[in-house]
Amino acid sequence: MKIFVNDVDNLLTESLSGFAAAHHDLVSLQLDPHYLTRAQKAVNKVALISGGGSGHEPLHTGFIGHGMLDAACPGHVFTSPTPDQMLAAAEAVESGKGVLFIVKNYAGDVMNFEMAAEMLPFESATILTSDDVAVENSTWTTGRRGVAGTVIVEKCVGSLAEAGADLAACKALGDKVNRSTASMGVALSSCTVPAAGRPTFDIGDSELEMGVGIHGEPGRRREAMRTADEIVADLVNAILQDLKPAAGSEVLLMINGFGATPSMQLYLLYHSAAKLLTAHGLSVVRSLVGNYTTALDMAGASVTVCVLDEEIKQHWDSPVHTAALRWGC
Amino acid sequence: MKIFVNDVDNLLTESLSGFAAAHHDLVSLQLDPHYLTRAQKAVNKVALISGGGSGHEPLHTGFIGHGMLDAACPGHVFTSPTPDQMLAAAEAVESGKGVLFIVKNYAGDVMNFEMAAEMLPFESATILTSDDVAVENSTWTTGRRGVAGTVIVEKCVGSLAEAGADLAACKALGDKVNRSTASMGVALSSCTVPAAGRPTFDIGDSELEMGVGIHGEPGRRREAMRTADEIVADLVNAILQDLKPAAGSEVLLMINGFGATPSMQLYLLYHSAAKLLTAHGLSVVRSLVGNYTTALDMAGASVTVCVLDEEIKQHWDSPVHTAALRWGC
Amino acid sequence: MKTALITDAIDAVHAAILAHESEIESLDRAIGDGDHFVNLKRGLSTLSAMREELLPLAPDFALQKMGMKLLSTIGGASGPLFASFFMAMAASMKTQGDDGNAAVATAFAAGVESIKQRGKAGLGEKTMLDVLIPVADVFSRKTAEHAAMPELLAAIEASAEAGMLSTRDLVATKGRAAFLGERAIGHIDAGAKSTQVMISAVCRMLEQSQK
Amino acid sequence: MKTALITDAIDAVHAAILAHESEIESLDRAIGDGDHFVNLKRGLSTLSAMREELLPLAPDFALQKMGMKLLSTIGGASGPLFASFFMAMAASMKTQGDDGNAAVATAFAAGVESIKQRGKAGLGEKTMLDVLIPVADVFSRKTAEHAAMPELLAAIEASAEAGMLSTRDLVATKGRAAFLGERAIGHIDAGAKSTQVMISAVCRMLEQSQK
Ligand SMILES: Nc1ncnc2c1ncn2[C@@H]1O[C@H](COP(=O)(O)OP(=O)(O)O)[C@@H](O)[C@H]1O
Ligand SMILES: Nc1ncnc2c1ncn2[C@@H]1O[C@H](COP(=O)(O)OP(=O)(O)O)[C@@H](O)[C@H]1O
Ligand SMILES: [Mg+2]
Ligand SMILES: [Mg+2]
Ligand SMILES: [Mg+2]
Ligand SMILES: [Mg+2]
Repeated sequence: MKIFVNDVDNLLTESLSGFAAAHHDLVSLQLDPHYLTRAQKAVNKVALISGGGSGHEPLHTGFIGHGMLDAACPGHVFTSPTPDQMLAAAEAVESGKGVLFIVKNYAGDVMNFEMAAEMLPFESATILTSDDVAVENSTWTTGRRGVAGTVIVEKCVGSLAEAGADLAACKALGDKVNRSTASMGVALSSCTVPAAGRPTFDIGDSELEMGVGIHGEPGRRREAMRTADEIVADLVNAILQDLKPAAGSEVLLMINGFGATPSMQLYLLYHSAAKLLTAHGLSVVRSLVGNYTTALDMAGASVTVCVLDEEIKQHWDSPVHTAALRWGC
Repeated sequence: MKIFVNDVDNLLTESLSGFAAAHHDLVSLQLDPHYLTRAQKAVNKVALISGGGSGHEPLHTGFIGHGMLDAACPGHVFTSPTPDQMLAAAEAVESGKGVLFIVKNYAGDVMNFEMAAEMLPFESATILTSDDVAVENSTWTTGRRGVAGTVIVEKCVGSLAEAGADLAACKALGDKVNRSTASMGVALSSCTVPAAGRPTFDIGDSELEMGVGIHGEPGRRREAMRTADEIVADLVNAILQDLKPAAGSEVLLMINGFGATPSMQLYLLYHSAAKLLTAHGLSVVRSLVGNYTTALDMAGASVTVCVLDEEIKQHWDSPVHTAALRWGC
Repeated sequence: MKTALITDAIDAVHAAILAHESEIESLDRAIGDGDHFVNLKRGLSTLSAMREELLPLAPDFALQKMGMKLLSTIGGASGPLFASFFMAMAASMKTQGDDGNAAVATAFAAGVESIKQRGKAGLGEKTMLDVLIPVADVFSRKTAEHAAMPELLAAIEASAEAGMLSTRDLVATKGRAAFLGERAIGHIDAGAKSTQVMISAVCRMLEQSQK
Repeated sequence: MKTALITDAIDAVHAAILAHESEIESLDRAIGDGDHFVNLKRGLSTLSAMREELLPLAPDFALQKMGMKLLSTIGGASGPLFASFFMAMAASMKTQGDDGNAAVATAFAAGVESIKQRGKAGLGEKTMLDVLIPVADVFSRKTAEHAAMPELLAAIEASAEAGMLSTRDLVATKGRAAFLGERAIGHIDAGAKSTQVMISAVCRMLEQSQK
């Protein structure tokens, strides 16, 4: 595998420095421990902090700014950040109304954020996102993974926090959006962790990995390549079986690229998924198509459906100004 | 090569339909001949129309909207659109102040737009973009290729046209921005034209293609893989040798991904290029990092530098609302 | 000249291009962008499908209609060029007639001239013109000499072949390969190859019809 | 117990992990995300580099410092778990002392207990605990039986090996492999493997120092 790199040990820091320089009007980067905050500290609001392993950009750093996150803690590639990062970030952005962590449900992220929360000198709460229906939920496992739906949670909670709501209300909205959201992905190729230097999994020229995770974790099953409509039907059906939206529901449809899949492909998937949702009696009233929760250089995409109510819709529509999502201001 | 597709002959139409559906508030799609316009026709302004082969998304469809294009004509993958598309698009968006075509300098695009202009019942002018310094300019060839710098031309001319300027003024600004802009790209992998089904070029595991074009055309030379800083130095030096900006000049630095290169990599390149420009006594005051002029699923990126003056800066900063570029409104 | 001859020629050309898919595609991949075969196939299958609607038309009207159709079907560099060729042939036949080799040779030359105009190109620039220009010359010369049909066809085929091969050692100064400088040397131009294949297909069809 | 023994053990563990790079990496690639080796290497090289600053400290302070360092260096799932292990050992040694096998066994058991707490996991969930829990048991039992050092070390190594191998046929219910269901069967857990390698490295170092 070939990548643009000077020294693989500095890849993350150099890349974060580039990100912070390109968006210096929006974000500010601290090193050792690594975290990013808004360039201008927001006051009198719940401090929203997310983070996770790197390699999923723009998640989470690209969502720092007005109407979304106050800070993000990037870990090494595909590796949860550490509690000292979260503590330092919280110290920097807390403004009297407590800290809300938005954490994708992976053992490492959960434990590191948990330890940070235990050490935190502020009131705090945590939203665990778990929208990936590829993983059958079960009481005896750690539950589902958090994937692209996390963006919708961060957007909506960000909006409510910006409006001055308290910690409990923000946490409640985040949990609700998470429950209203389901995702499933498919990979056509593997990603390659730079420090490892070779693909995480092997996949044949006419195979796909159905239900793949955003770290290149294997999914539900390895299958033969099929048409886009057939693939999308499987993803959408799994999602609808989980969400069971009432007929006539309004939904947000998100097609998320994993990093190496061109825009033309993503809009083809959007076309296919929107047709299917409409055929199921749902009304697609909001859309998001692009690379929002990636897996380095993996080819593939995920479908996310969020069932909307007036509250979620309002918070989705409210102004946001971040590096990767901007509207209304 | 694996892609998401139903029938390769319908790939473009299905994808465009998905794009138009996802952005129905912004754009409206017509089929046979294919073209896209703003959802709401703008009046009393020069009609800005661009187009070119598909596979470079978001160029040009993603730049339709307030402050940028009035219409775009997508050709088949890597194939210039045809004059009937441009004529139909012009018919739809012309509002009394003439038509300005923005065309990347490739024989096919030039000839097709030329034939359209000859048949057009409106006053028209054409801006040919030619920012790619990988191709040595020469009077006896067709000149340089137009690549990612086209985005900057479309943004600035779009701003001026929105302000009500006339055809000649818009054309003059576009030519000036084009002259002030230089780009060069590097590929780590080939792209694959869907209808062809196999990579356009072969490239070894430790090779790169320096000066590659956005259709996977070979570039200046095939080289051994090197560090990101070394690669960027070659790109930036070629650009500066061409632009010869005065010391202290303000510049816009754009790092453009070709489609399969993750965001983390692009910001690493930004970091490297910004350092170098600063070391050359230039002041990087504007940035754009992401997939803006792609080559399907090619891995690689290009560096673009635009030397700013107050006029260009003002038009770059003015409000824009398109699917792929949005700020200020 | 009968319009059926034109539609038969299109079918022959269509079949020949399909038979040379991988060769044409890989030439355009090497020093172009890999779409020349797909572009041609799209144009030719569209023309083939127009057979019934073309047959009732006089040759010049049929050629004009085909040119317009190619213009909106092929795209790329080759689209406007092939379209211009058909439309200029139509214009020539309208004024100079379409009967006999001399009229066809005149129309062919007019077609080639319009490609030169549209592409602002000439001989030795590593394009389809390196086939078309010598073929137009031979066509006119042999016709003026009243060469017999077999000799005419053989001369045209040989000239197309030689023109196509001549592009191998050229640096391109027009079209996409012009961006490559020296790197284009050693590769035959895709448009030259496809043009030679098409001309050869028409010659063979005519040879057959002679027997 | 001397702190030098701890820093020597870290060097032994560090060397052993580096020697098993491809094995550990490919296990985490198969049913995890491929970073476990890199995570460990980052943590262990940091600890190795702390040698001079650790040596003056009493064992409990050294272990606490190492735990805090691991917590901010490794990340992922294994970071908080290994960090908890060191910090719980430190706490145990603070109250129960650090001299003799019994004290160390007690501290080790406390370390394992804190991993169970932090990871909300137990035996048979296809994690590092499938190595650590049986090793802690054997360590305590053999120490209570006043087993000779060679016998103790052999028993610990054997138990680590057996525990590591036992993960092969398990479905994972904790950690990243839990997402795989049945597909995880047939693969050894990366954390179980790395833990076995580390335990074995310490045992061998102690065996050597006996001679
Ligand atoms: N200016 C020109 N004059 C004549 N022929 C040209 C010119 N430019 C390109 N060509 C021909 O067109 C061919 C390429 O056609 P095609 O692949 O369909 O279009 P594109 O280059 O736009 O992808 C070239 O191989 C060359 O023979
Ligand atoms: N809840 C848990 N309890 C105990 N061990 C766990 C738990 N979750 C994961 N592990 C261990 O951690 C290892 C993975 O570590 P590592 O690869 O460094 O982190 P990550 O899974 O976050 O990428 C697994 O192989 C497993 O042994
Ligand atoms: Mg990890
Ligand atoms: Mg082309
Ligand atoms: Mg071509
Ligand atoms: Mg791991």
